[in-house]
Amino acid sequence: MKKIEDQVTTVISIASLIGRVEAFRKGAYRLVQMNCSKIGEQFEINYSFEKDYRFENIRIIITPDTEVPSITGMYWGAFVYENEMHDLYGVQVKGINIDFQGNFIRTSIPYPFRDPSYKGEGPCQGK
Amino acid sequence: MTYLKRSPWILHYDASSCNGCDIEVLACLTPLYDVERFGIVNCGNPKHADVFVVTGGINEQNKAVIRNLYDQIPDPKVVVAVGICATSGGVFRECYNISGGIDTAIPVDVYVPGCAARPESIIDGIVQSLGILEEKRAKMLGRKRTKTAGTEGR
Amino acid sequence: MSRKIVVPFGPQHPVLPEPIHLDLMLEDERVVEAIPSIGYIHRGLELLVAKREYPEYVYIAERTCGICSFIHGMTYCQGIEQIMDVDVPPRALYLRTIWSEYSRLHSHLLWLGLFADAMGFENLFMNAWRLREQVLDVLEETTGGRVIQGSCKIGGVRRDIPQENLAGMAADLSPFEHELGELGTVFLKDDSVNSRLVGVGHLSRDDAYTLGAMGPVARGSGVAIDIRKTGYAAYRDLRFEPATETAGDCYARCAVRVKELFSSVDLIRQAIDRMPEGEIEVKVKGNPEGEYFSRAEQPRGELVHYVKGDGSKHLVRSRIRTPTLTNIPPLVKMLQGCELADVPIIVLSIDPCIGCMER
Amino acid sequence: MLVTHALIYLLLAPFIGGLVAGIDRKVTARMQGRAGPPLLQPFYDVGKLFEKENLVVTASQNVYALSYLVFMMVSGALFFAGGDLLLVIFAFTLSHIFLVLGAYASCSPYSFIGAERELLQIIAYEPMIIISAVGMYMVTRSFFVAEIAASSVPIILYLPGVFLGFLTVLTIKLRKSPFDLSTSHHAHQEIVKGVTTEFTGSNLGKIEIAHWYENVFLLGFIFLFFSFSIPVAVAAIIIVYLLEILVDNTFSRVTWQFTLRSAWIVAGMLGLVNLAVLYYLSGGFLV
Repeated sequence: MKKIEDQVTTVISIASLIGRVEAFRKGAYRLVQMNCSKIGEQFEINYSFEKDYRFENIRIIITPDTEVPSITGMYWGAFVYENEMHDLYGVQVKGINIDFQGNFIRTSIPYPFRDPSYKGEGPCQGK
Repeated sequence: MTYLKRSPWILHYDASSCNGCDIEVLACLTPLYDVERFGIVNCGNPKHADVFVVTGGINEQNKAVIRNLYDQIPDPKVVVAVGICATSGGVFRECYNISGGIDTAIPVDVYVPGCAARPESIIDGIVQSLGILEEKRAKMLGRKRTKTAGTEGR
Repeated sequence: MSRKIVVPFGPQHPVLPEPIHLDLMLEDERVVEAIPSIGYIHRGLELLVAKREYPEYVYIAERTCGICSFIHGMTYCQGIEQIMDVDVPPRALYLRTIWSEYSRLHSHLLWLGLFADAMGFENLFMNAWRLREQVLDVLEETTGGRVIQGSCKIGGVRRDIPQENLAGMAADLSPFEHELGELGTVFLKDDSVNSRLVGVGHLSRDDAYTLGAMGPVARGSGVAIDIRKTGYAAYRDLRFEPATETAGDCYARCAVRVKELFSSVDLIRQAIDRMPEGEIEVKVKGNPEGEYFSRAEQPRGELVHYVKGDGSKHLVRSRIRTPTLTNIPPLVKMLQGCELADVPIIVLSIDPCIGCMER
Repeated sequence: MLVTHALIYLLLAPFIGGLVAGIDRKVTARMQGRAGPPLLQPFYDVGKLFEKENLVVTASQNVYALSYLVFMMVSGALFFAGGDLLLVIFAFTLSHIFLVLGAYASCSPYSFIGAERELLQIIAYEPMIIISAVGMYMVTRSFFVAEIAASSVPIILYLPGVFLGFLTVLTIKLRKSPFDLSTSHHAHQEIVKGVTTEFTGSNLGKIEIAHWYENVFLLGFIFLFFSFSIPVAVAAIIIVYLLEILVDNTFSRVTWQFTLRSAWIVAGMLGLVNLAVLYYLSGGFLV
């Protein structure tokens, strides 16, 4: 099947994160999204950028208690994603411009995506 | 003769619905379904409402909001749970943040099934709730009468 | 009278059927600061990937949002198909395009209605929704569902539209377009509507781009990004240009949506004309292994479904980035310094879909 | 005789007012392509409100709601009894002040803002109503409604500008778009229900009935402009009301600044210019 678009993902170290984001900002890329995934015992954080429909993604892989620098200095609007990562995964982000202190998405349990839990499926009627 | 059945004003609240049922509730107001024919008005203010229409399942955040809204509605009042999420949590019942249907927070009088509930069934649900509203009023009046009768006796 | 008061906007508010909560700091009736907080309809549905097998998860993905449910389902399927290298038959892609555009019509008309309502123009609200019922009739006729269609699946679509019905649909588009024209004129030309929209909630082109505005919010400020241009589904074969306006105010965003109504009708016509014959689905075997950022243009802007599989029946991660989330920072900017009376209009002008945003 | 007029007003105005409201809703629905509620719907609504529990934030709300109704009845009764127009206007304004006080008493942000807007509206329409009264005095040389109504002079011909100005503020008073700022009969509203947000049950019912009294009073005011011929006056009232419904359906809501500005500009331009011309003409006549 024809690929819709090429998506390049580069894994980088947390130390070079700010530099890379700065380069994207200077290159007039827009921030598409940021997200965190729990893979095994580690968190993968994706930063996706786009310019003229060219999609680029950088990724850092961290342990759950690593502190991540905020990119809101370069991309003001990133606070929604950073607060979300904090509220759902408990990723500590340093220096967010609008820090909701864990009140952006109010959840019933703290950091629910860190150790996912479910309401058990009760027995169906008649079973 | 009672006027309650002829003039139900609804208050609509979206608990954690996906919007599907919400827009169907709103669609009931518009020309094709036009529930104003039955005197139904979406009043948007709990203090004026008679019928509390809730869509979507309950989560920990909106439990208090729903109870608060419910308490603000003057008696007699009925609750209509619209859509399968409001009935039992639906496809989202296993989500960690969903604690189930509306009946886990406030008493529900009519359940409207469907995902998303069709406008026809929403109207049917509201019309059914009017019978219950009437019963509740009769009970309320009865209570008042026995109270006054009691004082007179003393 | 320059006492500061904090007015809670929502969660239960008659203008928005959905609970968004804003704390508005007011000085008289001027908004000094607006702080959004969300979470009233957070469900945590992304976690359900661990409980549902990947073909079943389409149903969950669709129910992220009841307004643009079809596009959510399609974007998720597209992501899995890209990972698994599934060759979706062209007819299925065209059907997806048609349904996507009908969803856009229904969503924009819904929005125009709510927008009119926020301005206190009840008649216009009623008429926009009356027109919307025609779109819903088509959706119901072709998929069986009014707002949640359930017609998309991994590897294609569930239902075909017979050729003669397609011809009927195409024929119905002309009178529909005429009525759209009448409705659009009121929104764009009526003085009392204009007095509420022009110059309200200004967002500059630079702000729109750097704050990550998408969809009509970005296009209203002159940023011509439209993810349909990446050519997913059948869009690579169809001719269209992103509708843009340069003013960046509520009027511009409204004008963009009115223009898009016509471009959607045109896209549906083109898709019906070029509809290829053939199968509508392929069997999908195996499990996804890999990852993909599946992107699509929702009525509200760019939707991203990030899917990652590890070769088992259950995905490792599904992440849904909805256009409303990315439009929140621009909204905060727009609200600073506006009048209380304009708050509902400005909030609505980004077409917030809280159900999607909080998932 | 005049006392009977007042009594007839007190007895019949709620029925006429409710019926007018019913026709209003029906016509509005038809304009929106809907079937609309039954004609007697407003009566069902008010009947229901009296069947409901009366929840109040503070007990003073009961007093304010009742005062609003009573003063509205008094001002209408004074008017139909042929009393002094200035006194009528004073009582009319006073009744609204009670509504505003009732809204302030509840301490809810929405009714607070609604109350502020109601006050602004009073400021916006008050000059025009006084100009109307002065205009009528200039034509008939009397502030007494009975004498104005009895005069055979076609007042409208002398006061066309004042009449148009009065129609503008009538939109505010009937709580219709584009000036439905402080509260609205339609569901969706930027400030929920504004002044009436915190009134429930029988209190809301009283406010609704007071609004019916008010509408009949305002229609009576239109009558004064056409009092030379009863058929013409009735026709004028019907046309004016239908016009108001049409305007309601073809305008969106405006901001309070715009309301204040337009009400004053209209009052200033149409009303005062009209009065000045009249003064000049009559002055020339008399001398």
